[in-house]
Amino acid sequence: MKDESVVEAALFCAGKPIEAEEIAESVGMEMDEVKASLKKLVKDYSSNGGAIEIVKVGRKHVMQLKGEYAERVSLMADTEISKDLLKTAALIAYHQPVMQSSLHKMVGGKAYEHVKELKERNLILTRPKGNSLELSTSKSFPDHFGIDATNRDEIKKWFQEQIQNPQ
Amino acid sequence: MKDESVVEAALFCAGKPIEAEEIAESVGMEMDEVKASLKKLVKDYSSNGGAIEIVKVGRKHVMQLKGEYAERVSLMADTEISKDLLKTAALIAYHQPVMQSSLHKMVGGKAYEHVKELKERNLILTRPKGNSLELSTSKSFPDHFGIDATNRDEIKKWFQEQIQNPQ
Amino acid sequence: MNEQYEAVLNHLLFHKSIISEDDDSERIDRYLHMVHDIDKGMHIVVDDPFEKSIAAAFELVIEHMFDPWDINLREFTKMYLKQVKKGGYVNFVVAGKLVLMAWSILKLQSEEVLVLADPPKQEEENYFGDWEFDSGIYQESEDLDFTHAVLNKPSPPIHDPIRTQNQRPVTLIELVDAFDEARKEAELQVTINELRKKARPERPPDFSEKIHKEDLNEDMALTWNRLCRFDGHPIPLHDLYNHDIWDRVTVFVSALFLANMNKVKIWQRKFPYGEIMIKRLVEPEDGLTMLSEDALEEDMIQTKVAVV
Repeated sequence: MKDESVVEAALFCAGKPIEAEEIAESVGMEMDEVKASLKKLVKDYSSNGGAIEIVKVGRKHVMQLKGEYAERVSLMADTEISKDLLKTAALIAYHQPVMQSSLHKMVGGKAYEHVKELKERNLILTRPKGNSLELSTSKSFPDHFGIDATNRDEIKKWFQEQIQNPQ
Repeated sequence: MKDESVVEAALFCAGKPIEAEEIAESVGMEMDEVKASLKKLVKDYSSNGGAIEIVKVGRKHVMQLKGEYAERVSLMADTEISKDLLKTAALIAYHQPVMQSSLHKMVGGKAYEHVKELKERNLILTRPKGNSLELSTSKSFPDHFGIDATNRDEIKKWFQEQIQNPQ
Repeated sequence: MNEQYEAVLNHLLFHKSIISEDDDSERIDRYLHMVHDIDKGMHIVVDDPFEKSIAAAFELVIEHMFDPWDINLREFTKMYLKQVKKGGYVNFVVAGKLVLMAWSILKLQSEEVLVLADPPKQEEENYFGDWEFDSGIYQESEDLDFTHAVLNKPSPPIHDPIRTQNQRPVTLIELVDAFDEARKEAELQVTINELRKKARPERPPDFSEKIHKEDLNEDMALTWNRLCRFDGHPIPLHDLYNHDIWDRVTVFVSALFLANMNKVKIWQRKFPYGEIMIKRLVEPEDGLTMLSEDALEEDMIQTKVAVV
């Protein structure tokens, strides 16, 4: 059994972003080996032309479908988030913390429905402030969307890149 | 987007054995193309030395971990019952028969949601009593968790032993 | 007991499953007794029997510390709206009080949820907790560009990812661990419940005191008096409130009456969340009888309204 394949198996099995430590503990490998394997896997998957990718999300790694393929097979997935809702989510993440009233100015009346849905999915947090709500992303937001950023500047940069070089 | 990778994406997304027809319908491809892609994928995956395989199961195809890897990483997957729900299930099993209202006092507002879900999973039984419900474990409870007990009293005893002799 | 009381009682019992088996019959008796008392004319000075019955139901919760979850607010709203549509006449002061009572119950419910829900920690955490407060989202042009790009491009910059969804059975060790944790948490929860029970008598607002005093003139005099402390320029209505919710309702409702009497002008800067503004249209002496010296002094102590 190759180290690299064990790590690949761990990522396939987990189905969500996981830390190298977690993999090392679960499968009984050294951290160095896990880290090296992750590095190689990220590279191999990105260059093999297939539909699957392994990406770094903050301190974690995750195996998932590449964006364009995810869209193509989205009919098969259980829960589909609408494009409109994704746009609202992106705006909240980029401008956060942002007042719901400001969001309303950007996306119009659907802001309230979207905020409700994103909250139900535990993707954003709301905090009453004045007559409106202050919105920010939850801890599970970057994990869910596979955003590799740990602070405000990084997330803004990440989003800027996505806009300039869409997949 | 390569045909083959679209089919690969569909298999990844499905997460269970799926028929070629279903893939063709979902992603809008011809059956011949889907079948040819499946054939190639089975071959490629078996020879690439990785942890994942695509195999034919009857009329269906599935993407899964190769046996030896599946065993090694099996604990990385999420449990089919969340920790929170599991806690409520354990409390019911220990205190059974227990009134839903008493459970509410122990675990708070989530009691009702949990009772509903445990009932849907056939792990507990509910019986109306007064204005509330009496809860107890179902026949499939011990089977599900691999507890060596055949009736409610034995299950209760098993949990009591766990308190006295923690592992 | 008339039909309306019966309807209210039925709705009170809508969430039967919440009612504890320990005291259910006793509790239902208490309800019946209470509604019977109210039927005899205790407490409420509202005239309409239907409004009275709803107020009574709310009172049961607020004044007598019943389980707030026994009130199904949605059902009550529906019942009330139906009645309003049928009757045609709405007493806005009473309606306002009912709304406030409903709000108080909702608050009690949410407090209950906050205590009981015990939400998992990660939901409370903000991933980018060190971010500064939003001081204007369009400060930088690149921010504006980003917003435009997101809204105008067909594809969003993020995708809902598709990942494997493997699940496995719970192991015996996990079950035992969960059991151990659950026992400890349940003990803690029971302790919290007891503490809450002890603390609760202090919490409900002095509701009966307020509902008894439907003296609108006094309320309007109080609001007018506060308004006269300002120089006559438009001010936000909230400058006239103190921190008490009852005070807000009193001031808001009496300000509407003052507007109706052409003593003040009220408008909202931007619908629906803009500031509500109020402006005095007549001189203080042309307004209403001022409050007595004692009442004035008491109100000065209770509010933090600036004297201009």
